[in-house]
Amino acid sequence: MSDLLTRVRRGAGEKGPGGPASGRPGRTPRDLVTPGLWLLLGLVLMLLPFYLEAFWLRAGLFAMAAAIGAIGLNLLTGATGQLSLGHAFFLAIGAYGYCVFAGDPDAGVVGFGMPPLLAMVLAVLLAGAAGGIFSPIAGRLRGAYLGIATLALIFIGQHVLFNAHDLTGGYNGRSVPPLDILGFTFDNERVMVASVPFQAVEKLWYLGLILLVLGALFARGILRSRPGRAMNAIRDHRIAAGVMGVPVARYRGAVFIISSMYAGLAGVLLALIFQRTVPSYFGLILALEYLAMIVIGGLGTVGGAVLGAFFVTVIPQVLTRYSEALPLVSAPGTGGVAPGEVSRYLYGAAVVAAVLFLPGGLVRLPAVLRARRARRRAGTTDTGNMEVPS
Amino acid sequence: MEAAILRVRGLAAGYGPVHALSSVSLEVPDGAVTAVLGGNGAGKSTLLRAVSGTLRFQGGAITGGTIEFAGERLDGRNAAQIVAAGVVQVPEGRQVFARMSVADNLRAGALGARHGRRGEQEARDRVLGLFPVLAERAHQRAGLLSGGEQQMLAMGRALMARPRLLLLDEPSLGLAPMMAARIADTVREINDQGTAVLLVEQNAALALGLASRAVVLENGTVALSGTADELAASDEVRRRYLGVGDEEAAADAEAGIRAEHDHSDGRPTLRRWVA
Amino acid sequence: SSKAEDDNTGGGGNAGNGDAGDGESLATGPGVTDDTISLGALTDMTGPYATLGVSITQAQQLYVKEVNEEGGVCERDLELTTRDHGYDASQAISAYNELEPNVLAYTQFIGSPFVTAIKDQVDSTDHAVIVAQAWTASLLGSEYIHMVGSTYDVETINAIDFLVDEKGLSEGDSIGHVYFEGDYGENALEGARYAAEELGLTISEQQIKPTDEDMTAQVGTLAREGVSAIIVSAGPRQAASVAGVAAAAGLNVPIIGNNSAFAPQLLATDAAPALLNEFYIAAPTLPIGSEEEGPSTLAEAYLAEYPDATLDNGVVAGWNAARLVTDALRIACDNNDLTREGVAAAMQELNDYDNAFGIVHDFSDPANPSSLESFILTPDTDTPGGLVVEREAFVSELAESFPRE
Amino acid sequence: MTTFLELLITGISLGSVYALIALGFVIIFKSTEVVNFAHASLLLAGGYFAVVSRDTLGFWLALLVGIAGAALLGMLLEFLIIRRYRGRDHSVLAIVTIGIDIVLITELARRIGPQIFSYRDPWGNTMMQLGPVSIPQTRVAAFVVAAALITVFLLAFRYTSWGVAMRAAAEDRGTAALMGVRLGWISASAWAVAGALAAVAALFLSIFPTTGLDRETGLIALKAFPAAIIGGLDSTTGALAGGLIVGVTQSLATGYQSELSFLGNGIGDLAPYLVMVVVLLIRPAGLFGTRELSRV
Amino acid sequence: MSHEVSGTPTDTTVLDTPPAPPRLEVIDLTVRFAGLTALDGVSFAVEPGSIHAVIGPNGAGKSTCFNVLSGVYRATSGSVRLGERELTGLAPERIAALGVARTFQNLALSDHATVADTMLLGRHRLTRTGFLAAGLRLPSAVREEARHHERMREIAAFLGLERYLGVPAGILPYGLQKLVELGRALCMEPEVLLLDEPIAGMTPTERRHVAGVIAAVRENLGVSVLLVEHDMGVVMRLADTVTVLDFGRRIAHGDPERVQNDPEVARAYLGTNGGAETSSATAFTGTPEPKTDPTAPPAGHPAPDTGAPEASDTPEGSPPDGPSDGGEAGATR
Ligand SMILES: Nc1ncnc2c1ncn2[C@@H]1O[C@H](COP(=O)(O)OP(=O)(O)OP(=O)(O)O)[C@@H](O)[C@H]1O
Ligand SMILES: Nc1ncnc2c1ncn2[C@@H]1O[C@H](COP(=O)(O)OP(=O)(O)OP(=O)(O)O)[C@@H](O)[C@H]1O
Ligand SMILES: [Mg+2]
Ligand SMILES: [Mg+2]
Repeated sequence: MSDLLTRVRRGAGEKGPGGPASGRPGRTPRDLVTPGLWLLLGLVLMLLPFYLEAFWLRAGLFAMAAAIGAIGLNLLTGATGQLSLGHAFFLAIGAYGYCVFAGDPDAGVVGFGMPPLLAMVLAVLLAGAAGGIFSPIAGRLRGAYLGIATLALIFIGQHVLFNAHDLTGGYNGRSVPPLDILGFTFDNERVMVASVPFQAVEKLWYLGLILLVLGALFARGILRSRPGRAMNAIRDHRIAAGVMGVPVARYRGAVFIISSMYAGLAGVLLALIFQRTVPSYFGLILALEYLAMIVIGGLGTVGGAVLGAFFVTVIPQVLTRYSEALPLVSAPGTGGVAPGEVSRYLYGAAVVAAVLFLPGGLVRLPAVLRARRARRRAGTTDTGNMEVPS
Repeated sequence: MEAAILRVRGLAAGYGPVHALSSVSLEVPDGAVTAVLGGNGAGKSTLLRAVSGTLRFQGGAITGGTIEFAGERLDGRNAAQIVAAGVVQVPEGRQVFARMSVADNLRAGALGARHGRRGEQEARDRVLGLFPVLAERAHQRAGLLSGGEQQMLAMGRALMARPRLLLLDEPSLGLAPMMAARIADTVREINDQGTAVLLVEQNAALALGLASRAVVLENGTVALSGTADELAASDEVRRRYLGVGDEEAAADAEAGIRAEHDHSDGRPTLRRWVA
Repeated sequence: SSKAEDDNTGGGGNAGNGDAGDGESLATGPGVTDDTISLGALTDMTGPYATLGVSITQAQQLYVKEVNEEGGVCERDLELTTRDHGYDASQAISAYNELEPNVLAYTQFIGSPFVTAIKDQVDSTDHAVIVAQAWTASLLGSEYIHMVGSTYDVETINAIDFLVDEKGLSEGDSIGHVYFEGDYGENALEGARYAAEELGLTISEQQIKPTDEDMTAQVGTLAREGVSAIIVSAGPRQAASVAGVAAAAGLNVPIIGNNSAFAPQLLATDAAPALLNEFYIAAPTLPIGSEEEGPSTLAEAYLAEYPDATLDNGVVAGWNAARLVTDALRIACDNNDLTREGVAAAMQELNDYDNAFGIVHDFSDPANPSSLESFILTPDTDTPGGLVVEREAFVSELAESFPRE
Repeated sequence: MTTFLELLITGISLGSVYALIALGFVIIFKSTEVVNFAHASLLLAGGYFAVVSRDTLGFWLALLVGIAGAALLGMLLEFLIIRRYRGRDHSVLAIVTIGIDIVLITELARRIGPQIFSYRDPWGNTMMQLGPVSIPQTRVAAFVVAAALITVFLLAFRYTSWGVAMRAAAEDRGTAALMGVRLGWISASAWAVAGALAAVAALFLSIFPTTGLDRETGLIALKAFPAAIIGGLDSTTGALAGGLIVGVTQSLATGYQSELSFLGNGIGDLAPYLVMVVVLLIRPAGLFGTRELSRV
Repeated sequence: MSHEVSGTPTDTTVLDTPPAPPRLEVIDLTVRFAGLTALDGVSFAVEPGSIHAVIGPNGAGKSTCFNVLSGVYRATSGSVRLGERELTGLAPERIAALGVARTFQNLALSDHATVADTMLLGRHRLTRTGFLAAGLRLPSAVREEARHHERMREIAAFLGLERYLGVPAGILPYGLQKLVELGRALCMEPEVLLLDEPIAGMTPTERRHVAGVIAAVRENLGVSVLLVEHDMGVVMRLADTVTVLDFGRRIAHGDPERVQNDPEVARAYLGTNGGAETSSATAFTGTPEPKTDPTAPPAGHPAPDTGAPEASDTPEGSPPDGPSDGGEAGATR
């Protein structure tokens, strides 16, 4: 092997980023710290319902539901490179599907009165099926064309939601039957746990956590192994992916379906939190918010989707809540900039800033900071031509 | 040595944290061909990009040193100004405008130079004379040309600007022997018409055959420099870049394999995989 | 510290501490302290209904200020906490729930889907009185959720009655109805269909979206169908476009809109001539520009407080709603029951309630609107708020007979 | 038959306004490969600049201010944001423009508040008689202006160096720079042109038969998405065709609403999207768009 | 050529004689693009386990031929057979599944994917883990991943890439990137390996290395190799058979010696009367004076009609006889 290659090797070997599939060196202290941190985080999350007021729990739940949906979108847009502006449509299918399947048969709107857990599963499958119906179209279109074609889904969806009164309840939506798992109902009935009253939000909190963790692990599993590699290959070089044996069209279709199922699950969870589904919610703004989430958080990664979802959903709530206390923000009706406006400025700007200054999104922030610190410590010594750019 | 048209002094450049060039100095005499040799990743393309002001499109920047062209500083100017000054680069890997027609690619080549319609027409005639295939394919989309055709287009496009200094980044890459020879002829022809050429080539034999002077870049710095003949005679260059002179390997594929095997890094034999 | 509840405050949250200042035992609920009564307002100041939301909110803030200057209610100051939800479901529901533990009642809630969304929760657990800023029949039926004035269906029936009585429509004629998708338009359409059937008229339905601003196609269709009048259950811009296009196309028929189909800003646009010709608005109150005492004092006070603001029907709606809640609070105070149930009960007592805006309301029957009466208004450039009364408050017989399940 | 004709003409006149907006999309897409979701805000901004200066400057000058303002804003966006993007994936930039749009629309809506601004244009409410059909004079003006502008840009793209430079820059900025293309100027000019066109569209969208400019006016830019896609995102001819198709579809679907009632109410707004989906099924790059071709 | 010298079989015990791959046969293959015939009735066969070179001037149709073989383009007429199987008309992934692997003339790598992930992509056809198994991390999936990871490391070690496994492919120097592409193709455990200019743009040392690798691959694995390369030195030494294309037609065929001395080949391709020892290097250092204009069509050859695609603004129908990629003409990125 040429010595040029050897030189290069020196630079890279020292501090390869250790990608997912690369050889894993022996455990370093950092490797042990991380599981500890995760454990701690898990514990804190488990305890939150005992301390946080319902407002924050609800905000957290919205964020969890959004995170599930964003993970799905990130599989599609981030990892496979298929721009979708129609995610809200699949959220709506999940939400309304659940209501229809679980709904009370005698309540004026169509309801099959199924056990809620079954309805939940069916709603997710229904969303997947809807994605499946659209996937042949998705498979044919590229880039911006696909993005705008999915926009049609939003408009079709809204049209149906407003018009199919029997199914959807029309403009004012329909109420959401509470989830019930083996006789335990996630409703507002107060249950005392350690003398803390548990109502719907507290109960749903745990459901949300479980679904989010499972959804995240599942997506991570996909991304880090065979299907994930194929998806990335399709994004980066479609022709090469095909030549390497990846059935491109089938994969694109499959990812579309999976992404829709994530959206469906997020929709069900949202419906359970709202306790009512309203059509106006599932509009273009929502779809754009999901895109903002994955860009702010980081395209193509599970962590990015989760971080972005929390950023986009929690910021407006915080700003609204503390509108009186924040500088520059004024309470409604007093003139000046309203909190709703501030949060829109903020997350609009965050999208721009994330792309321009933090490519890779919020998930990359720790790595970028660490690299910067390391560089500062090391000065600007030449570390060879092959140093991995951060 | 004639007056240098391009003077690079103490040039340092990098891509963010990557340092690609450090204190590179060289001079390109007017009206002559100067070759830059070096292995993969030695910084050859970086040098050309620094001169043509296009480093920033790869996320890089000049971090030190000066570049002077015909007595004027180039560093700090933008690419368009550099083209206007008469320095034009043919980028590595051709980079034709894939979705534009061949004719429009050539028109694009004339954008930066201000020679008027007449000048453009003359330039076009010259280019089409050099590469008749471009006339045949005038309306085809450039991205659909074969590799060699794209290389011709890239050269032709650069010549449309009628440069005083032409920067060529690996023009023979992927060319059939005859085509490579033709490119070599073209370089010589252009040079004869008074255009100075800074030629980056992996194919050292080709480069040294064309050039009057050459430098060898290694690891981002100038390792050797001298006249082409001096370098061609140097053992180091012969062994590393001309692929000759290593008595054992002797530019022989089989010997290459043996050499690899004799190496102590012990590259294993690949066995057939059984599922 | 954890949210663990002490045993003595556990339970419904409406028990409250009994030690009211004046010695008598005043029961108090959430949001009531020794010196304040907290009220909530859920508004849209950054979304599609921002125009309405700003007027309503400012009027309510003004009202609260005036009440407090006069000594408050039940020896307590009113405190109005406003949350802007930007017409977003998650924000609206969050905001409702955020305020819920801390307020006694809501003087404002914009967005009928969101009100519907929390309706069950209000009826079953929260019991907070809410005055909704949407006049759709779907919100009826809760003893806690109220609207001031007739619903859109009734309003539309009254409007058709006006057309028949005074604009010469008769059996066999056809009316165009341009309406928004969603419950405002659809509720109005229900009224229109009922009236049309009863009167032997036909309705030519044109559904539009809030984003449609050019009514050429719709009016063209109506013109071809030879309608004798047009009802607009849409926003001000759509109404203006309908009027403008109809006038330009020579379709000279009366046009009547619901309360939300007019904004005084329209009179500064090119649509003004068309609107001043044969355009009417059915409304559940006197216009703000009326000479009557209620409107004129409000207009004066409002402009004093917000000199740059526009006087529109949102101001009236906001003021009336705040005033209604306050009056209910006063009754509840007299009843020594300043709990949510107490306020709800007080609302029921308001069965002959004159809010000085021309119509007497009855809030005792949750299944029916507080009034079936409508004014018919017409634009007028010289009047503040841009509307004057064309026909005094009346109830169409059809509105009385309109079946409500 | 008259009905159909009338709907057709109404649709064409409306469609020509959509075409103006779509043309802006297309120019930005052609020169920077960015799908500009911030077009709605450019449109609203152009309108806003014009209407707020209407009283002091009079109609024509105010219109000029609107056009110049939107052009400047477009250039500014390009200069401050689009140009700073280092990555290669243009769909990420599309999402960036969504971010821009959110910020700008919020700011403009806040400034506009509850007002409805009138241009008080010279055409007024006059209708023109075309055979049996009467249509607003403003729409005839819109059609003429749109057709003229589109022809100009079609020719410019094909035959001027500006067009060549723009296409070169769209493909590969780095290589275009090697050709001496002044990249900054090129993409800034594309954004400026798109802004200017949007401002022109804003004018036609807020005068008769529409009531005036208010905070919601920008939303109409949404109609230009299907228009641009139906025509093909990189085709100026396509922008015109797409705009007209969207306008006509919408007008016909609205006009025959009662016949189409089985599809639900308000099909008029949905119809362009349905047409778009059908077109894409048959031609994945729109009617006039170039199919993306590449070789390995 | 003398492949008995190459690749010293070090460990004969594990080298069970590989089963011969099926014969690859190209029969009368024609590919036309709107108005341009890129391949015109070309026929040749790749004998099992041989190295077969395709050479020819730029634009002769070599890559086009590869694109048909790998399913990226659809042939206008003619057929390609791998053993009994007909390849024309199959989608790329179906062809890959039959054991046809290729590299690309211009790199086709993901910039951000690590070398390891890039190479593992090549294992796609050999692995089964689907979305469900991957998402749930089923033991079968974990086992499969580990096993193939192991093999991927072996191949990387064989190529000398093991140090870069964790590095994004995009930041490697060109030569290494080409090697990664080769590694990715080898990871497919191909029966037939199509190499499109595998050593273009490399230093002499790297060229030697890669040439050695190619010889060793054939030797160790017994795969057939179809090679497009302009470095005549390497072609002459590696190839068993050479097919020469010019303007889409086969102008010569046979063993390297013969082909090199064929005057037609010298005229159309080599540009000299190329002696047997002509290496790419010496071909340039001399002052070759092409006798004929290499780009002009040879006498009697119809000039390609270039009424091809229009300027970008016109609708472009799919050329009726164009190549197809899942129903669309041309390849699309
Ligand atoms: N866009 C880039 N970002 C980061 N690093 C880069 C970039 N381009 C080049 N480099 C690094 O800079 C160094 C010099 O690269 P350069 O392309 O100048 O080499 P070269 O001599 O032209 O090599 P080759 O013969 O492969 O073309 C290499 O280590 C390379 O990895
Ligand atoms: N998708 C396509 N559409 C139209 N023409 C094409 C397409 N692909 C290739 N061609 C044309 O077919 C001819 C053969 O191209 P090909 O890439 O096969 O040449 P090649 O032999 O590989 O040349 P090189 O050695 O330069 O790579 C060229 O003239 C090229 O322009
Ligand atoms: Mg280079
Ligand atoms: Mg080729």
